[in-house]
Amino acid sequence: MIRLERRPAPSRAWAWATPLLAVLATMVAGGLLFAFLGKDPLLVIRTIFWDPILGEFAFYYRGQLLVKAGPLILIAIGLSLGFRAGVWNIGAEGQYIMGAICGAAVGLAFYPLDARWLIFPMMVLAGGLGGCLWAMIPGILRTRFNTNEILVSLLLVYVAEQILAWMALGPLRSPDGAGFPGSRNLRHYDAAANHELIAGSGMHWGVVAAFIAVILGHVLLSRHILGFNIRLAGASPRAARFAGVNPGFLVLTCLGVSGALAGFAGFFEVAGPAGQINIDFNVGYGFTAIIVAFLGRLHPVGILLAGFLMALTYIGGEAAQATLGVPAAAIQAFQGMLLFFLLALDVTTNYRVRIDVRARA
Amino acid sequence: SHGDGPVKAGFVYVGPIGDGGWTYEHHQGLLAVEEHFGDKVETVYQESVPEGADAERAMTQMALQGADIIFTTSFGYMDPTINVAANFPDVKFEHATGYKRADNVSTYSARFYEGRAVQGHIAGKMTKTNKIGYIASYPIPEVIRGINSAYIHAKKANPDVEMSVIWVYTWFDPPKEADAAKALIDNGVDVVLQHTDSTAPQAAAAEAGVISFGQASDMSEYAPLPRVSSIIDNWAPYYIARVQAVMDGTWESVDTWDGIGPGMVEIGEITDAVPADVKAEAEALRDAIGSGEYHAFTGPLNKQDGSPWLAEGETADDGTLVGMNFYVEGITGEIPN
Amino acid sequence: MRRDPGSDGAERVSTPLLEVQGLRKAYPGVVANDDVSFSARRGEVHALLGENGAGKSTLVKTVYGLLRPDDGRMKLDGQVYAPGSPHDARQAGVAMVFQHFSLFEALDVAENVALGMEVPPPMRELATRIRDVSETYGLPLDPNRVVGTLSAGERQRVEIIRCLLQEPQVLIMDEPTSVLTPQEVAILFETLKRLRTEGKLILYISHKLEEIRALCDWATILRHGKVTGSCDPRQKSARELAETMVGSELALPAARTQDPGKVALSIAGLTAVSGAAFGTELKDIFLEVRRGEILGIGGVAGNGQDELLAVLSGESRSAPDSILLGDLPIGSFGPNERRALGVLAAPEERLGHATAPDMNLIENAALSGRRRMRMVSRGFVNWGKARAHAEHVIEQFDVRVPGAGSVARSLSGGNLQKFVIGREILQQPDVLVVNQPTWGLDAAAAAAIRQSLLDLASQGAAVIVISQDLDELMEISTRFSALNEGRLSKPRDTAELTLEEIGLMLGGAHDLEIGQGSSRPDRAAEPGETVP
Amino acid sequence: MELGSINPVLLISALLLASTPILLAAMGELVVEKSGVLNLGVEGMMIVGAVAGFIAAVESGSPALGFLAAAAAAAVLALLFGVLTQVLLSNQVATGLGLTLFGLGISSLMGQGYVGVRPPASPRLELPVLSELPILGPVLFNQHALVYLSLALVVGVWWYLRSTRSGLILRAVGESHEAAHALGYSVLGTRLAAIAFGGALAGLGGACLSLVIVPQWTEGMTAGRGWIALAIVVFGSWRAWRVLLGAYLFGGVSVLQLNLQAAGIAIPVELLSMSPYLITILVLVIISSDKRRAQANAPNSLGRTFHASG
Ligand SMILES: Nc1ncnc2c1ncn2[C@@H]1O[C@H](COP(=O)(O)OP(=O)(O)OP(=O)(O)O)[C@@H](O)[C@H]1O
Ligand SMILES: Nc1ncnc2c1ncn2[C@@H]1O[C@H](COP(=O)(O)OP(=O)(O)OP(=O)(O)O)[C@@H](O)[C@H]1O
Ligand SMILES: [Mg+2]
Ligand SMILES: [Mg+2]
Repeated sequence: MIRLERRPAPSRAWAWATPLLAVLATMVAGGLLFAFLGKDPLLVIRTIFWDPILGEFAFYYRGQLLVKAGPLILIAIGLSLGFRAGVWNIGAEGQYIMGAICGAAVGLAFYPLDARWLIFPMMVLAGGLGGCLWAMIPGILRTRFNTNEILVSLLLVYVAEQILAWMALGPLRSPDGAGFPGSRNLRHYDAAANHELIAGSGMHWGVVAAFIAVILGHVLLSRHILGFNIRLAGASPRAARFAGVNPGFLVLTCLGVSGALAGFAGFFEVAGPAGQINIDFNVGYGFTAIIVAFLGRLHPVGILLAGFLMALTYIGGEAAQATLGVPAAAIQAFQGMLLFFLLALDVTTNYRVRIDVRARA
Repeated sequence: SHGDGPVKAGFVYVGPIGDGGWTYEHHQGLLAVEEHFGDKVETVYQESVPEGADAERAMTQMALQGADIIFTTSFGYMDPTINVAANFPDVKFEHATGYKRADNVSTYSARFYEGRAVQGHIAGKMTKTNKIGYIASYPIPEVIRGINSAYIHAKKANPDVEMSVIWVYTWFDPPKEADAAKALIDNGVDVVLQHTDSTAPQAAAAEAGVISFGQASDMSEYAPLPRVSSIIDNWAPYYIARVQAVMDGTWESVDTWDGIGPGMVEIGEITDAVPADVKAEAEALRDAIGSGEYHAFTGPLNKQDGSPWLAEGETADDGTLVGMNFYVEGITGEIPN
Repeated sequence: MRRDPGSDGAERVSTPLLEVQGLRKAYPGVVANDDVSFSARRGEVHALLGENGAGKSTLVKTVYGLLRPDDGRMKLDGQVYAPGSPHDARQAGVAMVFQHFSLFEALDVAENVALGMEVPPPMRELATRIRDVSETYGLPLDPNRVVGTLSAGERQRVEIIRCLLQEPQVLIMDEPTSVLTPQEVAILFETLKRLRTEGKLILYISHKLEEIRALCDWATILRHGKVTGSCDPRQKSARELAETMVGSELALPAARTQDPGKVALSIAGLTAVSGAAFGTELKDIFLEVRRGEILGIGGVAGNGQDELLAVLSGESRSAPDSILLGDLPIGSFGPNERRALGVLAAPEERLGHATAPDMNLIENAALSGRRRMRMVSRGFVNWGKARAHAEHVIEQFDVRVPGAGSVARSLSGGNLQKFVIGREILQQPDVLVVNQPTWGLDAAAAAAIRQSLLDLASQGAAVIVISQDLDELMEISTRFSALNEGRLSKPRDTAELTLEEIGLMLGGAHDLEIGQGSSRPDRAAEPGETVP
Repeated sequence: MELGSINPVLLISALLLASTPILLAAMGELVVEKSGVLNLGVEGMMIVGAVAGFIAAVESGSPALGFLAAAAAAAVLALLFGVLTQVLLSNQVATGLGLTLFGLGISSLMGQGYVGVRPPASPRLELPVLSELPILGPVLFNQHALVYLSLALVVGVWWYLRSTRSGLILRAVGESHEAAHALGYSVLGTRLAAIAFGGALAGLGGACLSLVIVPQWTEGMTAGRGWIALAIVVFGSWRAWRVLLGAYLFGGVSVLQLNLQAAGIAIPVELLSMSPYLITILVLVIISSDKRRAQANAPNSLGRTFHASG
């Protein structure tokens, strides 16, 4: 019989070891899945985990890793603050969309004015504000009416998607687009474009923002009183209230900050890699970031690593699709497995696993 | 001409190859290319590629790995295609349904509205309630063209006809499409046309005993009823021709907008559920359009607000059709925006 | 060496009903029961004594089938008894009232009772039986009331009725009286004595030694998981008993202090609704506490203690001038503003309210000390200062713990409580409010904490002690008020009061009311005034 | 066309069917949450049910077998969640999200050969006598068996939770797992059973889409209905009847907005498409603003991890 014994304090060694073990276990289980699909498992695993970093075309993929990981990390850092405090923002996807819409709208309003020093910063602010305000809706509903923020933030994703479609077809539709949906391409409008900072590096302002978010998140959680309050509220809401933490303030802060970060991510994406507002602009970064946040154990440095790991499975997964014909669905299942293994192995951090040889008394 | 080894053709799909509609038909094109050229080609594809940055990466990846020609099969891939093409001047790009071209980027699209004319005619003749329904995806010119074309020809066939349009704001959400079909039917519609990609409306029509048309692919599993005919996207001849051009070294940047004539749009078999005379009329209409002797948008036609659009005998120019953003006279309701 | 079993004409059976032999149960890092043996007969009330963590609860949980022993055997009525689960135990005639209630607040009384029975009758019949049995034993209960709306005494009644309906041979009670008024305790004792005459065995755990002396026929004493002796508690003084448990001499708190000084904090006409689902509303509270005095607030759990503490600590806010600190209105201030002004508090719930269980003692020191100990500057926490504060508390208050880096939940109840009280006292409060400072603590730890409160008062601070332990309040408080259904009685000098009077101030025994709560007219009267 | 062209009887009939998948999944989740477990993987379980049911029905030719397979497959997936959260004590929110991701992936893998295939028709069940009532009869009492089943399940779940001992134990476990454990009830067993049941119903809901409503298999065809089911449970404040009401309200608004369009009512389409979500949020707000009432029925241990030491 297997028994779990709670450790007096979480084990640091296991906390570091489990992600590695989880990746290994996923490789094994995923390998079996790929073998079952008739692919060479070693080749697939190599294509996913090795080629993007050190393979023939790594010069291109490395930059793409940044492009992909940037928004994931930026959003996940914001979400992790809330998750730590017990505030469940599941609707980052919607905030990402609203950030993109607001940021792009500000930029397009100035078209074709050439004043980057004014326009670009305003767009960044508008993006963050758009995401922030969208996230404040569940926040205010929770603090005012005690409405469950998981559900409201989630339902608002669907609303945001409708607004996105409406914007792409209506107010923001490019006048030069012959009636086709989609806004002007911001990458073709220099004052508003979020260009690569070094050509071919994949590095753009969104990635820079992600790195800054990691550092600020780390400082906030480990040194700042607000970070302490966040951890306290998540660990023990009643103790937090006793400590003088205002729960409503915290709900609004966490939702506001995570919404703003998601909004920034949306804006940097729309002005950079994506280029335009379109019906299918959003590709699920807001949802994937939730997984990244948990993979990274809600720790800023962990999230940084998890963001790159997730980006790797996307980029490598696409490569495996294109070169080896592995179905997209198999990659998705593979990512699901990764999360499961991490969650399953996580138990070793807080519990000692004992195997009882002794028969039942 | 192309050097040694097989030509490598890449396909970037917006949906899963199993969507039964749009992407499915493009993938049929890929299979036709493979079958036609055998080991003279090598094909790669990537499915469910989101528009935007991910599409650029998919294309770049194919180009890096030596693709000679890349078909990008969604309107939303337009800017990514142009961007990537600029980085790979030696690779040929083919973008479906867009309007931006470059030296190494061709565009191609199909005149689906020609097929809609045939469907509209059958619908007008077949309806007993004089109400036909149209499940529309997004208010974009292509969809509006289809609605107008179908309505014009239904009205010609049956002056009493009325048309209800439901905008579902999705290309592909089977349950929602099914609900939309049911809502139309519950409102007295007995012919359902669709410009969305799933077969869900067919099933709803089958159950309610009204008729419907296949969209994008033949949907023949619903024949003879409710599906009485269909519009089929047939990309195979075009794909074969373009790959051949790469092999021959004759590839040039072109803008192709083909309809029934060249076979890019096919009218699926009209079943016996349609009376013989109606079937004959429909086939005649199809052939007239195919041969070019009749244009689906021929005057006299007014816009919805009553302002004149085409005079007697005048036909619409491609420029207007490409950007069509108005209903013709007689259609009720507004185009959302 | 054994004595006669229960008096009062109980049947005398020579073989023991329950025999425990060589029982052993280890938890990671601690052997909770080590070779425990004892036996108990029908018709006796058998006490299990021991300081915190001695292993009493572990032992009775094993008897109840909730824990599987690592080693050892049990016999019930001469038969081998090895319950695999509480179901087996109940079937064998063993019933238990838990240290922490095992009730479901959102369910009604009948449902709660049904859950404790093996083969409950249909609900309607069960309701009738609950009424019948509860009347018979003088513990009236309304089967349709939702448990969350019941007082602590009534809840305990639910647990007892649940056991009685099973007609058990062995009834286990783990610290049952800590939440009862003296009158309720008297009724409980009547019930237990009656069960004794019916030939049942009662295993009884309590830290209140006077009670044990009044009720129990025999006591088995545990220390560090081992049986260290047994005796007839009626033959020993409470002090002797305590010393047997602790294994050393007990230092009793010094006498209380000088005359009280100026009014430090006052509340006038405060009414506050509770935020919790089954909370109690505070009604028209008047209160004054002076420098140098300890104001004792007695009352049975669930009568507004948590709410009163929240109002004082700043967790619940009220109109600014409803609470005055000297002349300063502070009713609208939050916890940190009050702390800055010297008003500190220590809530009842040590884990999860006073401290965050999964945080270490340094973080828990910052939890309440951030403001007064100046641990935060420009928004950043100075963890060095927090650590220093934590270490100071650990040293001054003899908190036994490997280091300040240990997480709160790894501390024993007594040590954690010492940390919590020490954390506040070392911030040099002007007013300190504590709720249940010694709840569940053994005699030695309790004495240490009471002493520190007395010391604080003698240094001129005003101290409010909210407690359900009346002996404790009698011992340390200068004046006494009773909290009953959210109302606070007029304070009286403790020296003039008897336990009997206090009991009446607390609303007497809740029996007369048949589960109908506040609709009873005499409950509405100011309890203090019902004292003749 | 006019509002008058919307036939209310037909509308009700349409909403009955359209709401059934959400209702089924929500009833399952209701039981799961009543046992104190928050499983956010409803979407994943629904889609796996949809594909498994479809495959089984196509292969066997029997819709009934399809429904069984759907329930079984989704229950197995749910048990994966159960083992992770109950045995390995993982975070329920994260695991539920992972389950959705995994379910979406694995379902499209399973369904690869089944796109465009037409499943065997699931017959309608005509209720004798009732279906002969004028006007209403043929419409309301001639529905798919699953519609009646879902209604029977509402009654069943309501009765089970209210009146059976096992239902009482389940509620007790959800209310306070410590206390239930102390009384000797198996928290783990109860919760695993509830999770499996919830999975089975979510699977049935998925199969209702792929075998009855659509009917065909396409990837991602549940399109967010699992999430709506979750919202409906909170919306219904954990009561079977109110969950029924919530599911029919959401289904009703969704169907009504399409009918309004079909009838040509001049309300902007964007607004109509958002309306089901906006109305759900609005009602959520109204329901939860009465704090005490909303809390009273919420399982007290919801989402909390339980570990029995010793
Ligand atoms: N679930 C558990 N896991 C680990 N250790 C435990 C557990 N339960 C109890 N212990 C430890 O076992 C020992 C005995 O605990 P037990 O609860 O039996 O003491 P007790 O005599 O009832 O104390 P108290 O008077 O405080 O109720 C203590 O050291 C306690 O910390
Ligand atoms: N230095 C700070 N930087 C950022 N946020 C802070 C800082 N200090 C407090 N807060 C936040 O502001 C809110 C107000 O808390 P503060 O510690 O100032 O308590 P207070 O105003 O004195 O009293 P109360 O306990 O009612 O709020 C808290 O919720 C806390 O999270
Ligand atoms: Mg104990
Ligand atoms: Mg304040």
